[in-house]
Amino acid sequence: MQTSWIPFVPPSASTLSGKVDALYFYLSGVTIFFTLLISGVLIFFVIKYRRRNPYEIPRPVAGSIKLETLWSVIPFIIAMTMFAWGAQIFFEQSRPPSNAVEVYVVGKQWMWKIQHTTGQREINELHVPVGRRIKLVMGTEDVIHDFFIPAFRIKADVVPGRYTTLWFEATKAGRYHLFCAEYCGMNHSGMIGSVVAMEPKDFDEWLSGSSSQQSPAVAGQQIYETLGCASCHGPAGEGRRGPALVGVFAKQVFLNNGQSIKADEAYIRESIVNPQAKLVAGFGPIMPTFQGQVSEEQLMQILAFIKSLQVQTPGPVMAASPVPTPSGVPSAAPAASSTPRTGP
Amino acid sequence: MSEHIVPVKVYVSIFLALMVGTAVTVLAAFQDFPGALNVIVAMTIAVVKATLVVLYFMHVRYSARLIWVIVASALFWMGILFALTFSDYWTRGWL
Amino acid sequence: MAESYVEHEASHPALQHHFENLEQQREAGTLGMWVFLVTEIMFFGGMFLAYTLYRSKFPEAFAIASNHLDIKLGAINTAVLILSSFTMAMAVYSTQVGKLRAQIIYLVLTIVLGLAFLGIKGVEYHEKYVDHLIPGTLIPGNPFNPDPHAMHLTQGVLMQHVQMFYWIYFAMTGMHALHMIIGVGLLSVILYFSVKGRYSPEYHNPVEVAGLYWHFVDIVWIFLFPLLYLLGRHLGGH
Amino acid sequence: METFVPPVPSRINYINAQYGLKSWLLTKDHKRIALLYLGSISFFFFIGGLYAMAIRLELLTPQADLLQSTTYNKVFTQHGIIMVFFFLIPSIPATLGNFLVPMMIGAKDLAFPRINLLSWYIYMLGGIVTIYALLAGGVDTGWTFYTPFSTTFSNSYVVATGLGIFINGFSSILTGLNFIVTIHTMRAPGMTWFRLPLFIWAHYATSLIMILGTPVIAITILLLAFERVAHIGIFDPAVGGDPVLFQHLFWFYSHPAVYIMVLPGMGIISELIANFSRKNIFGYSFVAFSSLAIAVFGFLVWGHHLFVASQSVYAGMIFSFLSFAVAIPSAIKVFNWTATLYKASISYDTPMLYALGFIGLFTIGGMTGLFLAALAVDVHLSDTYFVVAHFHYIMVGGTLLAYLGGLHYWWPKITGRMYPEGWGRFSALVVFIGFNLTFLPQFILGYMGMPRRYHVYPAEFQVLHVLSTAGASILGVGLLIPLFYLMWSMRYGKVAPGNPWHLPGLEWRTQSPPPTENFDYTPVVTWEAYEFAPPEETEVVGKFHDKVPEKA
Ligand code: HEA
Ligand code: HEA
Ligand code: HEC
Ligand code: CUA
Ligand SMILES: [Cu+2]
Repeated sequence: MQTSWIPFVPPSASTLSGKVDALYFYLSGVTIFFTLLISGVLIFFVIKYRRRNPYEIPRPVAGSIKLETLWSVIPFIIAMTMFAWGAQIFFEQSRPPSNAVEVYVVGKQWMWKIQHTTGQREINELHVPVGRRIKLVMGTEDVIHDFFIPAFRIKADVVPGRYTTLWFEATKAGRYHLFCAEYCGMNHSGMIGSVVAMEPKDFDEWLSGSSSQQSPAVAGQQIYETLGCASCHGPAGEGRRGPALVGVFAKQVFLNNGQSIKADEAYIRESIVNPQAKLVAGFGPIMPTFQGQVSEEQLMQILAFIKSLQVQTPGPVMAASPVPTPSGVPSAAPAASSTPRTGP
Repeated sequence: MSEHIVPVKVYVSIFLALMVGTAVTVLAAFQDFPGALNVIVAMTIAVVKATLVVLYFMHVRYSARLIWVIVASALFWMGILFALTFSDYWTRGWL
Repeated sequence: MAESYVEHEASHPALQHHFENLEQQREAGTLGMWVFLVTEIMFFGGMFLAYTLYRSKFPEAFAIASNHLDIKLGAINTAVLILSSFTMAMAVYSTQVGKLRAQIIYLVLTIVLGLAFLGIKGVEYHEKYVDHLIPGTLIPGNPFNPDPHAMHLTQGVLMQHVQMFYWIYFAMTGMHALHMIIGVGLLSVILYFSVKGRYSPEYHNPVEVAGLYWHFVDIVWIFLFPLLYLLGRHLGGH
Repeated sequence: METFVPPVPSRINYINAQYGLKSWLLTKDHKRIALLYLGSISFFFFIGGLYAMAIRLELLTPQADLLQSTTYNKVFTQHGIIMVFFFLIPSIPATLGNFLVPMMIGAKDLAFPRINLLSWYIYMLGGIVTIYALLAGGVDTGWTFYTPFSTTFSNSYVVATGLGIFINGFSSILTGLNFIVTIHTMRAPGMTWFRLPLFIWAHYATSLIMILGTPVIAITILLLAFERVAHIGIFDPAVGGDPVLFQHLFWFYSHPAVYIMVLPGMGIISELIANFSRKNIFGYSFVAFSSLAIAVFGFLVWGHHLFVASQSVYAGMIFSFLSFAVAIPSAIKVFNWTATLYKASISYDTPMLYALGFIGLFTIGGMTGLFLAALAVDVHLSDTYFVVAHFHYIMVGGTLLAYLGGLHYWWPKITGRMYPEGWGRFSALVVFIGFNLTFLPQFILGYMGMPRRYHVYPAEFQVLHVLSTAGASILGVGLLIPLFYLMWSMRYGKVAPGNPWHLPGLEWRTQSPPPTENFDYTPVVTWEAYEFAPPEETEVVGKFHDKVPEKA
C-alpha cells in the first residue's frame, strides 16, 4: 500500500508495513465512522429533544430486542473482521521464512549489540540489504528490552532467559529509527539507534569495507570444543553419548515423555542451559547444565554453530558476502535441509 | 435461610473419611503408577477431601443457592487463571 | 406512588442498628465470610499457578526437593488439622443446640490443635534452617546452601531449581501458617465471648463464620500436603 | 428549578449530627466515610496531576532540560502509580459508591460499617507508605513493575512502594466485599434486582472484579518484594524463573482493574443520562447485564498486554479474539445511552454536559483499544504514545469526566448546597477542550513511532508534543476551577432542597444532606427504576418526591 502521501504516517519501508497500514486505515475508518455517528446522533438528539418546559415528562420507552440484537451483532461482525485481519498479518509476521539471513542481536543496558553471520559487529546500528529477508535472533544480558523499527512496523521484546525473533524485508533504502520500546531503566530513551537499509550492492560494499571478525559459527565451534560438548556430542556433532546435533535445527525432536517438539532457537538454548527440561527420547538426564558458564553472546554463537551443522554442508562454512540470487535469497545462507534427521 | 443442624453422626463420619483419605493418599504416593497417574490420584483424593469439608463442615450442602454460586465462581476464576496462562506456556514452541 | 414503611421489630441485644433483624444480620455475616474466602482462594491461586508452572518445567528438581521434606511430620500435621476442623464443626454444633459448656471445650481444643500444627510446622522449618534449605537470603546469615549429596542431587539437575521449590514451599506454607495464626487469634476472641456467654442457639453467627474461615484454612492444607510432600515420592529418594 | 422553593434543611443531618474530629475519625456512617475518602482521594489526584504537569513540561523540548532521566523515570512511574492505585481505582466506588449504594437501595448503612471505616484506614496506611517511598527516593520501575528490572536492577524504593500497593489492595477488597453483601442482603422491601438503579449494577460488577482480581495482584507484589529482598524467585531468569510469569499475574489483575476504573463511571453515566433526560434507560436489562458481562469477560483478555512480550502466537490470537468480544458489552452501553435520548426531555445542566462528553471520549478511547487488540497493529503501536492516548481517553476522558459529573450531580445531596451552575458549565467546556488537545496529538505521535517512557526524543516529534503540553495546561486550569467553586459552594452555595433535580431515585426521597440513618423509616419500593411519572401524575413534576418521607 502506497502511503507516503498521507500525513501522520511514518515512512513505510518493509514488505509488511503496507499491510499494517492498510489495516490501520480500516480501523481508523471504522473508528471515525462510529465516533461521528454517535456524536452526530447525540448532538442531534440533544438539540432536538432539549427540555422545553420544566414540567414535561417524556413517554417512557422500555427498549427493543430487535435494536439490541442489531447493535450487538453488527459491531461483533465488524470486530471479527478486525480480529481476522490482524491475526492473519500477525501470523505472517511471527513466522520467519526459512530462507532468511540471520542477524544476532543482544540487548544490554543501554545498547544494542549486533552481529552478522559473516562476522561483522555493530553497535546501535543495523545495516541490512534491501530486498532480502532478514531474521533477527535476539537475546538480552540483563533486563527486558524491545527492538522496535517503526518504519518496518515491527517490534518484539527481548527477554532474559530465552530468544525471541523478528523478521522483515526492507523495501526502500534509507536510514530509519531504531528504538528500545520496553522500559529498561535509567537510559531507556537513550537505547536508540538506526537501521540502515541499503541497496544490495551498497550493502556488499559496506560488508567488505567493515572489519570482519570471526563469524559467530566459527566462534561457536571453539566454545563447543572448550566446554567439552564434543565428548558427548562428537567433535562434529555427529553424536556419541548424547544425540547427534547435525541437522537437528528446525527439525522435529521426539522427547522422552512421548511428545515431540520443533528444535527452534528457544529449544536449543534450553537444551544447553536447562537440559533436563526436555529430554530427547532414548537419552538419560546426564547432560550437565551450562547455565552461568556461557554468556548470552556465546550462547548465540553456539547456536549459530549448531545451526551450521547441516547434513550436506558439514562444518561452519559461511561465505563472507552473500551473493544475491534472483529470488532475493542469499545463496550462502544455510539452506534448509530436506534430509530427514537420523533418530538416536 | 432457616438453619439446618447437622447431626453429630455426620460430623464423625466425615472426620473418619478424611482421615482415611489422608492415609490412602500417603500410601498411594509411594506406588509408582504409570504416566501422570500419581498426580491424578493425589489430586482426586485431595478434591474429594476438600469437597467433604465444604459440603458438611461448612454446611454448603444445606446452604442457599447463592453460596453454591460463590463456591463455583471461585473455582471458575481459578480455572481462568490457569487455563489462559497455560495457553501461553503450552503453545510457545508450536510455530 | 404510595409509600409505606416497615417498623422495626422488637430487637435482640446483638442486633446492630443498621440491620432490620437478626436473620438479615446473620445472612450478611455468612455471605461476607464466603465472599472473603473467594478472595482467599484467588490469593493462594497465584501461588498454585507458580507451583504448577515450575513443577511442570523442572519435574526432577521438584521431586528431589519434595522428597527431602519430612513426610511424617507433614502427615501428622494433616491429621492434626483435620481433627481441629472436626472439633471446630462440633463447636458450632454445640452452640446451635445450646450446649454451651461443650462449645467452650471444643473451641479450646480447636485452638490447641491449631497451636500444635504451628508447633510442628516450626519444627519442620527449623530442620530446613539447619540444612540450609531456606531459599536465597531469606534468613540473613544463613543462605540457601544445602549439601548436594544429602539432597541426592542427580546430574543435570540444578540446585537453583531445588531452591525454586523451597521458595514456593516457604511462600505457600508460610502464607498458610500466617492464616493459621490469624485463625487462632480469631478463635481466641470467639472463645472470650463465649465464656462471657454471648452466644446462644438464637445468636451464634460469629462462631459459625469463624468456623468457615477455619475450615477454609484446613482445605488449603489438604491441597498443600500432597502437592508439596507427596508428588515425587514414587520416584524414590529417601 | 426556578419555580421551586427549596425547603431549608433545618433538621439534623449526618454532617451536623455530631461534632469534633473524633466523630469523623471514628465514624461508622458510610456517608462520612465517603467524605473522608473524597478528601484523601482528591489529595492524591492533585499529587498525580502535579506529576503529569512535570511530564508534560519536560516533553516540551526533545532534550532533557527540565528533568534528567532518573528523575523523569520516577515522575512517570509515580504519576501512574498514584493515579491508578490511589486515585482512579478507589475514586468513584469509595466516594460516590460509598455514599450512594446504601441510599439507593434503601438501607441504613453498608453491611459492615466497621469494615468500611477500616478500609479507609487501610487506604490511608497504604497511601502513607507509598508517599514515604516517594519522599525517601521514589520508584522508577513504571507502574507495571516489570521483572527482572524491578527485582534486580532498579535502585529505587520498589519494596516500600510495593508494600503500599499491597496494603491498599485490601482496602479495595473490603470495599468490594461490603458492596456485594450489602446489595445482596440489605435492599429495602420491594427493591428487586431489576428495580435497582444502574449505578448499583455497575458497582456490583465492579465489586466482583475487586474481590476476584485484587488478591492476585496482592500476592504477586508480595512475591516480587520477597524476590527483591532475598534474591530468590520465580520471576528471575538468573535462577530459572520466568519474567513473563510476572506479566501474566500482573495483568490478570490489572486488565480487569481497568474495568474497575470504568464500570463505576459507566454507572454514573447511566444515572445522568436517564435522569437528565427524564427517561428510563433504553434497554435497562441490557445495560445492567452488560456490566456483569464486562466484569466476567474482562478476566479473559489480559494477554493482550503481552502481544509483543514473547507470549506464544496462539495465546496471542486467543487473547486478541476475546478482547474483541469484550468490546461488545461496551458497545451495547454506548448505543443504549444514545437511544435513551430519543424523544427525551434533555436538560443542559453541568452533570449532563460531562455525561455527553464521556460518551464521545469513551467511544474514541474504546475504539482505539480495538487498534491495540488487533494483533498486527498492536505490534507497531505497543509501548508507544498511541497506548498512552488510548488509556487517557478512557481513564481521563471517560472515568474522570464521569466522576466530575457525578460529583456535581450528587453535590447537593452530599453537602446540602448547590454548586454555581454557570461556572460548572464553563469548566466542563474547558476540561473537554483541554483534554482533547492534550491527548489527540498523542495518537498521531504513537503511530509515528514515538515510544512511551521517553523523555528525550527525536526532534521531528516536537510539534505534537508542544500541542499536547498546551492542552494539558488548559486541562489543568479546567480542573482547578471546580476545585475552587466546589469548596466555595460548601459555605456560600444556594441551599439545596431534598430533591433539587426532581427525580424518582430513592436517594432523592430524603432530605439533603440525609440524616444519619438515611431515611426516617425503611422505605418500601413500589416503583420501577427511572419511573419518572406514574400515568396519573404525568403533569406534576416534583410533587411526589420533594417531600421528606413520612410515616404512611
Ligand atoms: C479504564 C481503563 C481502560 C479501559 C476501559 C480499556 C478498554 C479496552 N482496552 Fe485498554 N488499556 C488501558 C486502560 C483501559 N483500556 C491501560 C491503562 C493500558 C496500558 C497499560 C500500560 O501498559 O501501562 C491499556 C492498554 C491496552 C492494550 C495493550 C496495548 C499495549 O500495551 O500494547 C490493549 C490491547 O488490546 C487494550 C485494549 C482495550 C480494549 C479492546 C478495550 C475495550 O474494553 C474497549 C471497548 C469499548 C469500545 C469498543 C467503544 C464503544 C463501542 C462502540 C462505540 C461501538 C462500535 C464498536 C465496534 C465496531 C466493535 N488496552
Ligand atoms: C487515572 C489515571 C490517570 C490520570 C487521571 C492521568 C492524567 C494525566 N496524565 Fe497520565 N498516565 C497514567 C494514568 C493517568 N494519567 C498512567 C497509568 C500512565 C503510565 C505510567 C507508566 O508508564 O508507568 C500515565 C502516563 C502519562 C504520560 C506518558 C509518560 C511517558 O510515557 O513518558 C503522559 C504524557 O503526557 C501523561 C499525561 C497526563 C496528563 C497531562 C494528565 C492530566 O489529565 C492530569 C490533569 C490533572 C491536573 C492538571 C491536576 C489538577 C491541577 C493541578 C495539580 C494544578 C497545577 C496545574 C497547572 C499548573 C496547570 N500521563
Ligand atoms: C555428559 C554428556 C554431555 C555433554 C558434556 C553435553 N551434552 Fe548435550 N546432550 C547430552 C544428552 C545425553 C542429551 C540428550 C538428553 C537431553 O535432551 O538432555 C543432550 C542433548 C543436547 C541437545 C538437544 C539435542 C536434540 O537432539 O534435541 C543439544 C542442543 C545439546 N545437547 C547441546 C550441547 C552443547 C552445546 C554442549 C556443550 C556446551 C553439550 N550439549 C554438552 C549429553 C551431553
Ligand atoms: Cu532497553 Cu528500553
Ligand atoms: Cu487490557
